Amino acid sequence: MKLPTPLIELEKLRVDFGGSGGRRVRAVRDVDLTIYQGETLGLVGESGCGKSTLGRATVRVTEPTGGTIRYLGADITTLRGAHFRQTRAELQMVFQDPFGSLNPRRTVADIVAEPLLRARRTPRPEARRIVDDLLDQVGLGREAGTRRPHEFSGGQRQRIGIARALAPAPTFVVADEPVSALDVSIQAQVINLLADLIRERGLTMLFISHDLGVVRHIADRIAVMYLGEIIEIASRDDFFAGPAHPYGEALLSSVPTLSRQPRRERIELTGDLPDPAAPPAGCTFHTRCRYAVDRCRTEAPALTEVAAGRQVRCHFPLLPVKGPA
Amino acid sequence: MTGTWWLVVKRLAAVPLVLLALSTMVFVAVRTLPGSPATGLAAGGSSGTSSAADITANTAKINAALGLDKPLPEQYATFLGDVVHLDLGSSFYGGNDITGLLGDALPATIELTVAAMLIAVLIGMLTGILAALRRGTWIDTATRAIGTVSFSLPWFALGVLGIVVFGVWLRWLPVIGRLPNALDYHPLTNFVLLDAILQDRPELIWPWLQHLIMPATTLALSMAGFITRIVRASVLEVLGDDFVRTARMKGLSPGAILRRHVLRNSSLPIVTVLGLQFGSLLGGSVVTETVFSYPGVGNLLVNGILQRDYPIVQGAALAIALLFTLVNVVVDLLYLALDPRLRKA
Amino acid sequence: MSESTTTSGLRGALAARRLGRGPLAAGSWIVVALFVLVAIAGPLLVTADPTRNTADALLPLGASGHLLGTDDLGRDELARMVHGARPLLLVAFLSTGLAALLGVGIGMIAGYAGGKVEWVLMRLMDLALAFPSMLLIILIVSAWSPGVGSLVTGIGTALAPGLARLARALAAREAGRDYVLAARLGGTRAPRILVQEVLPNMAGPMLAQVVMTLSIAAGFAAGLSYLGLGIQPPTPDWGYMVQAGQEFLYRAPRLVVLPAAATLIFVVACNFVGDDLRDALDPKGTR
Amino acid sequence: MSGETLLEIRGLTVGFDVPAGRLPAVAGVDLSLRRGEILALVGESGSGKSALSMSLVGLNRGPGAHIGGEVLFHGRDLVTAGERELRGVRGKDIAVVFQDSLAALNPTQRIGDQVAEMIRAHRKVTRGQAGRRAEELLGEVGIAGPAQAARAYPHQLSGGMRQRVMIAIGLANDPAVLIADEPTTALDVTIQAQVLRLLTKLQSEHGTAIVLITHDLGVVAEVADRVAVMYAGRIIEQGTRDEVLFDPQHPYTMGLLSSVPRVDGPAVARLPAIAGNPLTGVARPAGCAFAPRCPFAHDACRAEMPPLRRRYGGTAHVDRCVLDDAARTRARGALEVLAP
Amino acid sequence: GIAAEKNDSSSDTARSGGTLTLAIDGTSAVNDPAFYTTLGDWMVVDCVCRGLTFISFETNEPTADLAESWTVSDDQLVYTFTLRQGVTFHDGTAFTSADVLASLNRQFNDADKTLPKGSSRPLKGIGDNLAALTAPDAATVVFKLKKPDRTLLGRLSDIGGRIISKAALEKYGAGIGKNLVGTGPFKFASATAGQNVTLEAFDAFRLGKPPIDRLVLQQVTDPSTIVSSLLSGDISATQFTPYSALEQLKGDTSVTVYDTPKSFDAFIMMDVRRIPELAVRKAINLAIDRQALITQAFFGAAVLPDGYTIPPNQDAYDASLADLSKTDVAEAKRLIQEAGATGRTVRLMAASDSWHPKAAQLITQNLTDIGLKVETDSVDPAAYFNRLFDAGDKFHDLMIWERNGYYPDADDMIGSLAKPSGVYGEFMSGFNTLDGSAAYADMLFEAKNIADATARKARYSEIQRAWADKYMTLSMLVCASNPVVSGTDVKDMNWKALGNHRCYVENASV
Ligand SMILES: Nc1ncnc2c1ncn2[C@@H]1O[C@H](COP(=O)(O)OP(=O)(O)OP(=O)(O)O)[C@@H](O)[C@H]1O
Ligand SMILES: Nc1ncnc2c1ncn2[C@@H]1O[C@H](COP(=O)(O)OP(=O)(O)OP(=O)(O)O)[C@@H](O)[C@H]1O
Ligand SMILES: [Mg+2]
Ligand SMILES: [Mg+2]
Repeated sequence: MKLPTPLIELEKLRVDFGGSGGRRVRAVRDVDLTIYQGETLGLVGESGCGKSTLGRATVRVTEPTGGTIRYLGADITTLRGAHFRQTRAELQMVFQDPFGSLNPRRTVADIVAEPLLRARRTPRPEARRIVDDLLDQVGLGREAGTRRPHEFSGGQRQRIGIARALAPAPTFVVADEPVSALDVSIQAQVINLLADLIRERGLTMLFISHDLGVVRHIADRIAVMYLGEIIEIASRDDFFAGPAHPYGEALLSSVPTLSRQPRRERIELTGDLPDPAAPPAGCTFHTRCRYAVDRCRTEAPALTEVAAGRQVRCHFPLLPVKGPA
Repeated sequence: MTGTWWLVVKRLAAVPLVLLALSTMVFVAVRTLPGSPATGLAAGGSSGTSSAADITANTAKINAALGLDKPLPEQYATFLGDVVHLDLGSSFYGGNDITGLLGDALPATIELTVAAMLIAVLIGMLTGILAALRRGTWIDTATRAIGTVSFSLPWFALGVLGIVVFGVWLRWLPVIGRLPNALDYHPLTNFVLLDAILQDRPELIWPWLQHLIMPATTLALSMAGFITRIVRASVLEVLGDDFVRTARMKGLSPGAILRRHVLRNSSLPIVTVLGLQFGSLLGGSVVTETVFSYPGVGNLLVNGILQRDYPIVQGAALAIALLFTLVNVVVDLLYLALDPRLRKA
Repeated sequence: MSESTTTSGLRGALAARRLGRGPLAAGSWIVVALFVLVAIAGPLLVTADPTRNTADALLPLGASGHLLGTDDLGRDELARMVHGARPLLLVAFLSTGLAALLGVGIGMIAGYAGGKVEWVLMRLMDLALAFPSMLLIILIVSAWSPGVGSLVTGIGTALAPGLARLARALAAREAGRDYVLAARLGGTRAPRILVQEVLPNMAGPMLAQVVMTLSIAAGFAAGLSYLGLGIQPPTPDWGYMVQAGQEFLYRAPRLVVLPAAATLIFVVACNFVGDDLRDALDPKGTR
Repeated sequence: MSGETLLEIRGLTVGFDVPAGRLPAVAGVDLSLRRGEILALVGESGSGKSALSMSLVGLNRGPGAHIGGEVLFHGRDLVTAGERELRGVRGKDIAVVFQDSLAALNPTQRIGDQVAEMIRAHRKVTRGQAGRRAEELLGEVGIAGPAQAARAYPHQLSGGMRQRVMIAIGLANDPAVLIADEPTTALDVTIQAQVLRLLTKLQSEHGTAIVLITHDLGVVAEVADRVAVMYAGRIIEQGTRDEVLFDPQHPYTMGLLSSVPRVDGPAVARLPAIAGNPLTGVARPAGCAFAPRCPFAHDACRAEMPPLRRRYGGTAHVDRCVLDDAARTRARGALEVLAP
Repeated sequence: GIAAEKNDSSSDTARSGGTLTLAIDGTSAVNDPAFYTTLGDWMVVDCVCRGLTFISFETNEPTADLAESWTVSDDQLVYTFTLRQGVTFHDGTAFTSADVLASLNRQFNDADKTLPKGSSRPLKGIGDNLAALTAPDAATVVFKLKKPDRTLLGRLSDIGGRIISKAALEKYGAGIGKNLVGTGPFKFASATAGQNVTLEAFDAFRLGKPPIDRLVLQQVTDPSTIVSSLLSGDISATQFTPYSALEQLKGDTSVTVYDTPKSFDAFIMMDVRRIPELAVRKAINLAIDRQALITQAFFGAAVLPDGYTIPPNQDAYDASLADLSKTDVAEAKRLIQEAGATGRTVRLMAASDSWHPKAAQLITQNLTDIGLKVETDSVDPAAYFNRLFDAGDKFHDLMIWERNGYYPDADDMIGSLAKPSGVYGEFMSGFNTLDGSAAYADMLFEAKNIADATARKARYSEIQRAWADKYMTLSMLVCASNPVVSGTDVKDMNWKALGNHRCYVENASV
């Protein structure tokens, strides 16, 4: 295994949203996260826990309120102007909504060419050539370039979105639930396409999803988010063998499975995700944790390394010593 | 509900700021009006025998007396100081106390615009709901067409037409004023209806209504057409909402669905529009009041503009803007009452 | 898919002939077009001088040489009606243009930028809206000498905040869309994003509203002329003609009815055209 | 579990007028629902699941909607029933739980009132009685602090709570049939688990028959008794949970099952995917609607629509495929469908 | 109004009681003889206060009012007034010479404490010519003049000369305009600015209580509303009827249209600084089609200005001056050509109310016909009034203007119009910049003091002819009336006075 080089390093990254009536939502709270070159990091968590915000802040489409973002060791948190445009091309994003992420008034070729023309300042004829190749690569065919997004189905649109993200030849892509709006049969097509592209281009990816099954098929490592914090980071196999955080445990056990056998013990969480504007004191998960003790209610645990490459934010991590065999 | 009160307080707290800004705008706007009252005063009523030197001297003297010779910032400071003390100054022509003038005129304008609003809402709601429920039928088309026409009526000519038809030809309605001149009315609150109750003079009410109906309807007509459109659109919109389907799923009758689910929810956009439309009503009242010699703020304003009587223009414009702002505060609060979603502070 | 293959939005609507369906809508488009035609070409066709006073005052309808009779100063009413279209339409179109320029510009910037920029711009608009537009226009117009310039400025300024509100809402909605984020990610700068991504997508509802504004502007233009704050005599103008004709309401009602009806028809037609545009462009089809 | 038949659907068709013509959202469906069972209706987006279920109680009636066939409920045909008659059935005998609970609840009405309204629509009870019953119901569906929740407005509750409220409304009059149209799709898995458990608990306690619409096969596996798979407005396979999920007969069902990314079993490098896109337009091919996407299709498939056929004598496992058993086995292998 | 009729129906035998409503141009609710606000407000002063002398406008001679009689010294410098006894003010105090001094000193002395800000003091001119004003006893007032002034008696009848109760002046000070107390037939009841002033009949009026109980002066600004409210009966009478409605009103049986005297001058002021050539000014004068103005702008309520600026209702009216205002387009064209002014642009300014815009349009046509190019500007009255005073204004070349006789005497017309110093001579026409204009001050002063009416008239005619011939700074358009219209039920109203904006309705009944 080659020595992992950090590509993206997030340090104490924080995003606040000022709401109405003095309501402040801290969507991302002091996240430390390293994404290594060539890996796909799967980010999972409940709706509203801050996955998208973290993803967006990483590529700075949402400006972080605090902390630093390093790209290849360079601080890009406050980079502006031409320098930033250079970096911009390296960091791209695929969006969830195949309808809202494509400008309905522009042709597919225009949409895909835009980052080439702007961020890369590629001359038009050259951009045209790249776009044609890309459209072929994502399986739409170059003829698709003259048409407009509304003429395509959801899955095809998602391919357009992927082509656009790949156009400036980025090194890092945030994929924010790229398949969750698609039907299962189409989902599989797109996941396969992404997996191929990652392999062919050596992409590094932050893959956001709430579907553990999807993440399992594409990610190398898994990061679990809860209420704006990363609570567990583990390699894929370690995680699916048995999460170390009680939340991860519950999450995994809640996924309905396609198996005939009576399922393993189902750990049902009580209650909902707390209000992100007023997170509980101590461990943020203690309100729903079946193992919670007094310490959890007062003292916030830190994200600590419990095993090689495995970090957990819990006073009492569930050590993944034994599987169900 | 503390959040709700917080919102209310915040909304109300903004009013003085808005008024400050409005006062500034009014001050600036009024001072850009061409012509000065001083010359008019200086030469007014003179038998033409006074010499030019006299008039020039007199103009300067009047300017000084009215404070118009001071630099604008100083005039502004004085003006603001006075506004804060609810002292809107006194009229150039005869030194009437503006606050007093507004005290007379504002209730009349409020009566007029509120009556117009009620008429418009009544007509607009009924027709709008009807059109929405009968969408696509000839009733819908007809309602929409009539609504659009009434919305587009040249409001400026409408009052005159009403006067000719109902005042002169049919002689059903009086054409000027707010109450018959022959009637003794000693205002207490200056709201006739209220005074009729407080002073136990029910005989005031009928003539008052007679005087109110024509200007109010004139004002209301164009707005009614507008409300029809909005009501129709927003009822249709709500009819397409999922919770209406839920209501149907419950087995409710169409009437119950309309009453309990559609109306309240579709009133949200309507209420907003009403707030904004109140501005048109106030604007329209400027003209309507002139046509009907109706003793309101609009009339006052027009006179003020014609005479270059700055304090009156300032006061009247400020009063209209204040009224409008307050109505919109009320609308916001109403909105808050109607839409619980907004209460989450 | 079943729709046309290369168009969308407005062009799509036109191509799919969704515009002008139904007699009301179709008629309205024709009426508006006719008025524009009359305003442009009418004065070339009617030879009589609309400002020429003659001794033949108040001739009735159908008098020889004067199809619509003459007014109180013996001027040919037909010529005055035809020439009177021009100032109204001119003011209506120019002031709507100004309002659209200001309103869409400000609203779009506010909606896209958000934050403090939005706060400041929209509070400014709120202030302007805190004045009934009629009042604002009267103040602006009477501060200047009356005429096309002051009318256009006054009406344009007064109607801009309403459009700005809509533009802000639409722009904010578009700005939140992922394709705008994508454009930013692609290194596209704000001005280009506004023009290329945001504007085209708010054009539909905006356009419908602008056409409605046209009708409002026409109403105001006529109203102000009626109040004597607009087009000045002897230039023929419908609003002023209504006001001037009012004196003869009993003797020669046509002097009021003709210009008032012409104004009404134009305003109504503009409204229906706006409706039709909205219907054709509204994706929800709520009408 | 094999109770009497509650609902008998025969040749149900639902068509919508769209600019391009008449869209056959439901193109002839026969289906029956028995007392106390959970029938899962699965299929891709646009396959006609909602159209089918809404037409059962006429909720999608309106200009431009054309509903044909029969829906027999206690001897009455609900397709031809008048609106007034249907009002007596809706909410009382047949209730619906909608997917988007935020949109499906009236934003300006308190939760308690919305539940009570359902009660009062069909029973002569006082306002107070209905209110108390509403609170009880909220407690029954597992809302902590039902009195407080009753006074809340929809936006003040979380998605999971709102979905429980929808269920409480659905159950208010103890209906014989509950149609749950993707009741958990918008929810997180942790919440979904709660809601699903609630549904099964209620079904077993009240004996309510549930039509569960979903596109999540995991959910189906977890709660359904019987499964009907829809494609392009038709049911292409139907049987018990085990039959359909673990012995799929139609290539579409097979493809669907194989393309689900799973959290158990081996993590495959590539998911076997169904090529192409679902049919959504007005035009339908002459033969099997799935033929254009089917890797195993041959000429016979394109000739005419295969009828629903029973595979094994005795069982109710039916499908619309012309392939023979050998071909099906090959197909299963090719698609890497997991062995049972 | 309807309610009004109901109230009145109780008394159908005697023609007494009831409410008379007059439409007025406006009211600031300030009725002060020393402070001009609107014509309507001064009509209120007419009703509330009377002066030492009185001109009824039915005759133009000053008659005794609060002064029972007077004597004039031989040198015309001392006027001794004997005051009427037994007259009471509305506040119950008795009328004495102290009231006269208190009231008139407000006109003569600008330091008077009871003057409101911005007061206009119409009799200021008399004050400038006054050596002393004394009251030897309670019933006598003596004026000592610096120079003789034959018009003193007439001018004392004017609004500025009205007598206010001294007690009230002391009580209200500068606020007297809101609480006017006089000896007139009506006493002040209430007033609201911009709306109306309500007066009540004064039981102790020295000529007897007026038949009506209540007099309301109601502001109605919209011309068509004036017509409609006359027809509907909401308004009893007014002199502000739009000319265009006269024909219509004449045909209506519910109203009476009076043949009101032609009492005001409509004219064009020409600024000689802008139009320096006399020939061009004369050409303009010759170009105007006055008959068209009479029919199309005044609808018959005007006559040709045969007496030049003296209207026909005054005794110095001399029809032999008709040729000064004749129309001769050919001659006008010739003059323009001769002066090389063909194609020259002249600017015309007019107010935007009443007959002014229409006259402007007609005149524009006339001037265009003789080869001038005309630009017009029509502005609202207040702005217009201000711009008249600004010689630098772009549109100062030609100004359409009108002038009512404040009291019916030639001095008030030609005397003020032809005076080189003053509003007209200095601000508007620049007459004072022309050679020989200075002499007119003396000529006019001398003329007004000619005791013999015939001689005086002849002198005025001479002056007018010379003035017009030599300077032509003012071109007369027409002499017009303020047409009075009333409901047919209104009887015995002094409509001639009303036509001069004077309100004497103490005999009127409804
Ligand atoms: N623009 C915004 N303004 C205010 N609050 C926001 C904004 N965007 C997100 N939030 C809040 O921040 C929190 C995190 O949101 P985010 O979209 O990152 O969650 P998520 O994990 O991506 O959820 P989902 O799975 O639903 O996409 C939520 O509470 C959300 O309401
Ligand atoms: N009211 C309607 N008017 C026109 N077309 C409709 C209407 N309702 C549904 N359709 C169309 O009918 C088809 C079937 O829709 P339906 O909602 O039943 O699908 P579904 O299986 O429930 O899909 P999803 O999983 O997305 O809810 C779709 O193509 C849809 O666009
Ligand atoms: Mg997200
Ligand atoms: Mg559905």
